[in-house]
Amino acid sequence: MSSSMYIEFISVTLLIAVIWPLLLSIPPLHRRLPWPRHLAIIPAAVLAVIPIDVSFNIPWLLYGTGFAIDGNIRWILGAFVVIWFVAATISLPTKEKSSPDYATTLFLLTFTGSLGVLLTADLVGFFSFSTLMGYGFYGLLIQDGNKALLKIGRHYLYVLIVADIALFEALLLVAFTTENFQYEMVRQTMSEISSSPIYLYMVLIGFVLKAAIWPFYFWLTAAFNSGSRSIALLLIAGPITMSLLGLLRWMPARDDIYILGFVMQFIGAAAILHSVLKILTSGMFKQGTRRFNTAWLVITFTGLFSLALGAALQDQNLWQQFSYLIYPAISIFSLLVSLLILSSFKTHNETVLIDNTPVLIKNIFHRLKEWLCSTQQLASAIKLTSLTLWIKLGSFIMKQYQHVSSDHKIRAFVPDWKINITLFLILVLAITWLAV
Amino acid sequence: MAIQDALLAFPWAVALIFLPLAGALSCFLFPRIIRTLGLITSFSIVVSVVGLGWQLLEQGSYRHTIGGWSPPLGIELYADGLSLLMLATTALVGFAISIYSTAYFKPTLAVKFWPIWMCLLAALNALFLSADIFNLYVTLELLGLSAVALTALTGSKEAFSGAMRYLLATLLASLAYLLGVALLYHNFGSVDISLLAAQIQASPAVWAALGLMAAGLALKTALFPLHFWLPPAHSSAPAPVSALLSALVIKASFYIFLRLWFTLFEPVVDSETISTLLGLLGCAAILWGSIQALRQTRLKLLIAYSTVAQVGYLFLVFPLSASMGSVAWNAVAYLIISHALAKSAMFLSAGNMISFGGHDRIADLDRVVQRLPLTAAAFALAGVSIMGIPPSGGFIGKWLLLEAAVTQGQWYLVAVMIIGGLLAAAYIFKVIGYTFSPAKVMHEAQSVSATMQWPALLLAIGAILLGLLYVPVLSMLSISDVVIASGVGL
Amino acid sequence: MTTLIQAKSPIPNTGDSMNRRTLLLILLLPLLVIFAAGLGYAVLLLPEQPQYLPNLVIENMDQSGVSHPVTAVLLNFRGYDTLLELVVLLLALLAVWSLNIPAARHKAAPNEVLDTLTNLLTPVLILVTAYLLWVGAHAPGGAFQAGSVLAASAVLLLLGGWRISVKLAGLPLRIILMAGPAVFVIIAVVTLLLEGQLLKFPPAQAGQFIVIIETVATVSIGATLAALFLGARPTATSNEVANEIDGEHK
Amino acid sequence: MNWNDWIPLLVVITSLLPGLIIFTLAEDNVRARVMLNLFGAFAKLALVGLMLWGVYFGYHYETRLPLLPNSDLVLRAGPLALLFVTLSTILWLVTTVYAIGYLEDSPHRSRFFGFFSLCVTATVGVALAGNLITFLLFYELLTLATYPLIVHRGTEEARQAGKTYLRYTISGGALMLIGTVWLYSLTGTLEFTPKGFLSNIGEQHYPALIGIFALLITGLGVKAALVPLHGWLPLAMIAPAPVSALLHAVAVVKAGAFGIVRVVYDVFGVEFAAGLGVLKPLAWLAAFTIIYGSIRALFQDDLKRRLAYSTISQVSYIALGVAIAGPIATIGGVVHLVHQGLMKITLFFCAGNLAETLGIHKVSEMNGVGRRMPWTMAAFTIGAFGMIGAPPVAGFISKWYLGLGALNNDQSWVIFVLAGSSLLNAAYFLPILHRAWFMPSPKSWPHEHNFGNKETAWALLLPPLITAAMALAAGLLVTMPFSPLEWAKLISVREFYQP
Amino acid sequence: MNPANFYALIGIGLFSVGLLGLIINSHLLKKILAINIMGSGVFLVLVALAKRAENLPADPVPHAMVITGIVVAVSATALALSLMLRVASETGHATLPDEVEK
Repeated sequence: MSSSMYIEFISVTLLIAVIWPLLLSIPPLHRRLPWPRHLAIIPAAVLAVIPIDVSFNIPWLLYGTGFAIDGNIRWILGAFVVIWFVAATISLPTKEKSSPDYATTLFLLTFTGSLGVLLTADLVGFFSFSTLMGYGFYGLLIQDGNKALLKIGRHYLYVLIVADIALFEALLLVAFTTENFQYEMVRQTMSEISSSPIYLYMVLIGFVLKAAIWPFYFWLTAAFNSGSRSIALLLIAGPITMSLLGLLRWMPARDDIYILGFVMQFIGAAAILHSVLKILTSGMFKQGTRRFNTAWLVITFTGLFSLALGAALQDQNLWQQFSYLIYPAISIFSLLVSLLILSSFKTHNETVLIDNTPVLIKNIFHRLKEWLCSTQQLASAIKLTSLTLWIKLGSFIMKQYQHVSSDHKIRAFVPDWKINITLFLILVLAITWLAV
Repeated sequence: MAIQDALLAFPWAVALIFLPLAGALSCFLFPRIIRTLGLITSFSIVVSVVGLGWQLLEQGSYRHTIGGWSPPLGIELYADGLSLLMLATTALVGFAISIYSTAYFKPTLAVKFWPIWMCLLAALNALFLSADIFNLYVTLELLGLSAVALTALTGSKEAFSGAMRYLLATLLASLAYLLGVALLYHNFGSVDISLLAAQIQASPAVWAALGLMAAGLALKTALFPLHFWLPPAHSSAPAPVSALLSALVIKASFYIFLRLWFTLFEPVVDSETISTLLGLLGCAAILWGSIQALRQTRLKLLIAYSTVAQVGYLFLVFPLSASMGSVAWNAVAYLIISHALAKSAMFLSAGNMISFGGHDRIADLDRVVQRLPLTAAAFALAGVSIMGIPPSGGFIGKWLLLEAAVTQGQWYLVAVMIIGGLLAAAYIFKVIGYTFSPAKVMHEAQSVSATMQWPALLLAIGAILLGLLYVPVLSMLSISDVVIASGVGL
Repeated sequence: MTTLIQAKSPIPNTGDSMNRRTLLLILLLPLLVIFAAGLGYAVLLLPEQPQYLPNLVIENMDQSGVSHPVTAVLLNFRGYDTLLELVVLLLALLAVWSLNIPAARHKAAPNEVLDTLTNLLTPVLILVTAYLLWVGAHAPGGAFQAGSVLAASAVLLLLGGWRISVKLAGLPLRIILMAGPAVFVIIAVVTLLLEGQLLKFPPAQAGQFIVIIETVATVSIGATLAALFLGARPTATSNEVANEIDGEHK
Repeated sequence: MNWNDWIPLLVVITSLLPGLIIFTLAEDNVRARVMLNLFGAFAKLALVGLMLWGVYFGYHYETRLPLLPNSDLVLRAGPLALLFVTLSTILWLVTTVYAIGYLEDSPHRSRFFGFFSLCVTATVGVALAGNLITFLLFYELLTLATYPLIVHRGTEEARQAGKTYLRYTISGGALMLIGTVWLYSLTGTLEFTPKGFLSNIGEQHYPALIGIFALLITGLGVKAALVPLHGWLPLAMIAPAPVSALLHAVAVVKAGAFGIVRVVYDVFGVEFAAGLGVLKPLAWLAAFTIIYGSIRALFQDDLKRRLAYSTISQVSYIALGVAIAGPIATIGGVVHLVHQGLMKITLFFCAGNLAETLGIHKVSEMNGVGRRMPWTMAAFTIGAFGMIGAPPVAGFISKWYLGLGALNNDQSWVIFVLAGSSLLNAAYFLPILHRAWFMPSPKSWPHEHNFGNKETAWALLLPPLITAAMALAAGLLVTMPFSPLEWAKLISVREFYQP
Repeated sequence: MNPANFYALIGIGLFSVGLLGLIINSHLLKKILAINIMGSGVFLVLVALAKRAENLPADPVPHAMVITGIVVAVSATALALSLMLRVASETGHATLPDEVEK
């Protein structure tokens, strides 16, 4: 009975934990409060410390989304809360009351997003919250108008959109297969039916992009290089972690896709190799290069992750045995990285810009732009077929014949009398003749 | 119910002819109270039309043998659904025009206008009630002469030449018609339509008569290519006169054409080819008239040419009546009425715009919408009916024609009708568009009295409402005692 | 007036319009020949003269109140036409008046011959009028013939410079002009009320009715024709005409 | 003839009558005008609510008046009709409020509101039309009623725009007329019936039917702005903001799209149409329009023009959903009718606010406008994300069902169209948001009105907020009863795919 | 061929000639005259055919018609002439606007 009370209490907290920061993100509200960011995190913190598993469903929200918390989640949630708290502390907003402080709004939106991702119990909810998180984080990236960050932000945006589309398609496939979007249910059903490979690819594309897994890491390193500490922290606590989580959540449980497994493992290995080389070449954790190496550390870890995932895709049992380790691993790792970040970033104007965006990726976006511009011609080409032109032509011709009848000119529009009466005569004859 | 019986027995038809005659004479006699007399007369006409309609609905078609001499010796008045519709249209439009004219004409012109206008009304009513081809000739002449006289009323150079041309054309037409009458009479020894219908059979005289009468009436109706007289006359006449010319006068000759064709000629001649010819001419009229209208820069000319086009629609009934008799028949009746209402509304509002801005250059219609909302509304609503956009009488007429055409697979007619509708929209909205925008050069505007604005608007609204009165109108139209082969009630 | 016409007559045709004219002729003549031929053919092939209607007229002559068939048809059997045609005549006058023909200004030259002729002829013509009117009942003749003779005499007077006196130019003149149609209309209505049918003369009084109509008609026809000849509306002092004139001037 | 039989007519009259009265009102008689408008709107809303309830529980509302020989003027309130009626009624109410604020002391308001009400009347009539002829009637009325609104400004430019608009719509109407007459001469009836009334027509008429379908769809496609019949829409932007909001969210384009739904489902019957093989081309056309409109939108700097092109692309979702021809896709298309309406009208309201408050007409002038007008831009943001299809805004739901339907009818190519369109939507909406929120605002705005400490007038601010909230709710509470989606499901069960 | 038909043919000839004149003459006076000639042609046809057979009495009805017709013609001519005067005084030449030779 008391436990049930606890459960209710937790469920309520669960809801509050998500809704509360969302409310606080509205400027008029948080402007009136001291320390709004910290206030927003509190319910989540409460959740993190109370060791009770809850899960419940809200039938009228979207397609009946739900929230749940259990041991695994709590691992991540713990680290999550800590990191966000630190981030909130080190990035106190500049206090001028004149303009509403959007930094906080974005901060809280991102927070809500990632928390929601963490706590929802089904794909649709996950997708919705991850979108919120994504755009919120984009806002955080670019809000202080730093040129380099602007560019990174743009790239992150591209990644985000492409990834979301991929995930959306994946969702459609799920919906096509089953009515139920609970993680476990999806994992089971998607592992059976035939269209699953497509689903698999979609999920992989989506999350590999979002988690900046090698070779799509360029924006991550760039962000680390030119972003502030809080940015880096939130990057870890937000997008990266959540995307890894997403991979865990969305991956179907099946072990018959060797090629893909190999690919993943290869990617993982390559990532690790690449990053280790980078770190070694750039002398160990000296000042100045440290943040850079931290970025590469992250890449190493994601590499490891994909390695594991590849293995899982080949041998499900192995996965079953060790999967319980993965959550603690993630959380510990994120904490560790955060520590590195904190120690490495003295102030946040000391920035070493090493832009190593792979040329290929650059080109892709370049190509896209060019293509869009070329469609300008395409558009005008299509315009030819559209009616307007022909009508314009017609009216133009009409204008040519638009006669000017001055006030006292009748003959302009009166045909010749002689002709007309002749026509009359002809008509008489014609009708008579036809009548005969 | 003695009163009721008395009213039912009352010869409303005769009243329809003699009221305007008396009106004309009294107007001629007492110029001081001329407006009152005119208004009273035209109102009494409306009343008697109502009476006649009631009579017909109660007792079916109506005959009145004049002088007690039944045809062929005497003349007979005959009223059925069609004539009732024509009479009703005449009465309504006439009444509106009368009201309008009280405000439009200065006393000096009013003295001339009213007696002739009354004569014209008398001529119209007599024509619609007549069942005797020679008597029809006399009424035609009466009609033509009064129309010409009214056209010349503005006293401008254009008016006089327009009237002259009109007079010559109409005289020529009447003579052709009269020659036809002569031939028919000497062939069958009668001038009464129903008697002729009974005994007519194909003969050279009939063919010649058909040629002469058809061409003559086509000339009076301004069927393309014989429309040459219409634009100058209708555009140079005073506004109310143009209205009644376009709305009523040309319809009269078309009415005769309709009667003669379906009762006398169609059964005995090779009607197929002739009706096709007429249909083609109608198509040509629609296209040519519309294009010309689109080209005009003067408002009244535009409307006049639109009349030319609309006349074309009327002639489409001939090719279509072959198998879809009743439908085409209803269609043409509907077109006649709605065009009468709409076109008179248009000319009246054009008159308002002219007396408002002092000119009728379309491009300089200076924000009429704001400054003469009633008039603008009248023009627009009338335009809706002319374009044949629902809901309006024009639409129903067009719909029925289209239905007949599609059912008979006469696609060229369908195409022409649709294109005609589009062109109509083009020239009407050309005007409306300019009424919203301010003109390059400002004009000082005269005020226009409500007496001139409301008739136009009411006529236009009538044209619109007609689109919702399908059932009563057709029940009226179906009153008839002759039913010819193609199921056309006559 | 004729001088006016000559003055305004067009410039003689130039060459090109000459060609045009000939060209038109070349086109027209065959058409007209066909036209005439066709009509002639139609006329020649007319069947035997239908006898039904003439006999009908003969049979009903005794009812008609007159003894001359044409007059009977004109004023009794088809009286309605005649009524309308009187209206047409009046209408023509109205129309002509509405045109404001500039009154012919020139006075007739003091001309002995014309004056004497007028003085001699007028009474005679009036006498002839009366005779034609009377004879119309049983021989060719009648209102129109009489009326036109009367008009002729009036025209003579007008040529002689006579103008209707200002006093009579207003209402009286109008009454004379409209008397014909008016009486006809009135009688029509009366008969309608008496017999329930338009212009249905009771056979007994048919004669009288017709005589009344014809007499009045003769006068107003004569007057109308004369007025038509004059063209311009007789300048009277009656107000509406007066302000009508200055209305024209302004 | 009991009371229920008159409710549809009443619904039409509740906007017709105020409109006609408003014409006669004096220019400065603001109060009476506002009263009339609001009264009409609320009365209509009440009636519609009543009918929604009634239809939900299976009542039947139909008004029947004689119009033509054997095709009456029929107003029938089925589920589908009600969906559209409800949308237009609610948005009419909102837009009226907005227009009152927007046209504060601008000339010719009586005329404006008069024709505005006529527009709504026509739209409601289109929605309630129970047969093709009635539909045609109100469809044309709509054309005529919108024209004065487009040329309202009375400038030469406006006149030209109106001209173009008429050229397209009148020709479209004419084509529809032919199609209708032809259909009538074949079948002798025009009554909208579930699963269509053509199934028993002989094989020999199939070519004719294809022709008829082409005619009707072309006629409707003009208003639904299917490429290449879309030319009028961007030009019509000259009209005042409330008008373009109404035109693009509800009245004109939706009338066209709605007509397409009607023709496919209630005239031809979807199976029959699919059998004729006319749906595939329609689907392709719609898909092409979706992509083309988005691409054109990319290159517009004028905000309203960009929105217009976005409309061109978005409205075709409806046609697409219909053309995919499955229960689910249909739900997607039909529900998009509502969702797009809500989102697009929000966007136009915001655009209007920017123009009215700051004189901003171009995207390039929008730098930092988010800081000046946060609430407006918040609403705009929601609308924009909805267009992109980001959850949980309504657009996500429509895309979801469209994609799902496509999968169900194994027409996977549609998925790529949707993806591409989302991509492009993002490509032309996100830059706007970026400018608005993250770019530094200029020293001074092009033409700023001062509304005290408020960011703009309430009458201007509330409508977009309300519609934005609706758009959000429609996405979040999608499984609630009476939510657009649920209603669309009801439609597809009751009208289209009834057992 | 009996006189009746002969006169009728003459009438038709008059009608045609009148028509010709109406077409080719541009002076209004001539046009009006042409119309009158056509009119007399028609009247001639009407009257002549009224007594086609010798043995029978003439048919009075056409005569009545002709009288009516004549009166109408007279009125029309009067109106036409005065209109012509006005046209001449207004435009300076007694022709239709489209037939002014120059």
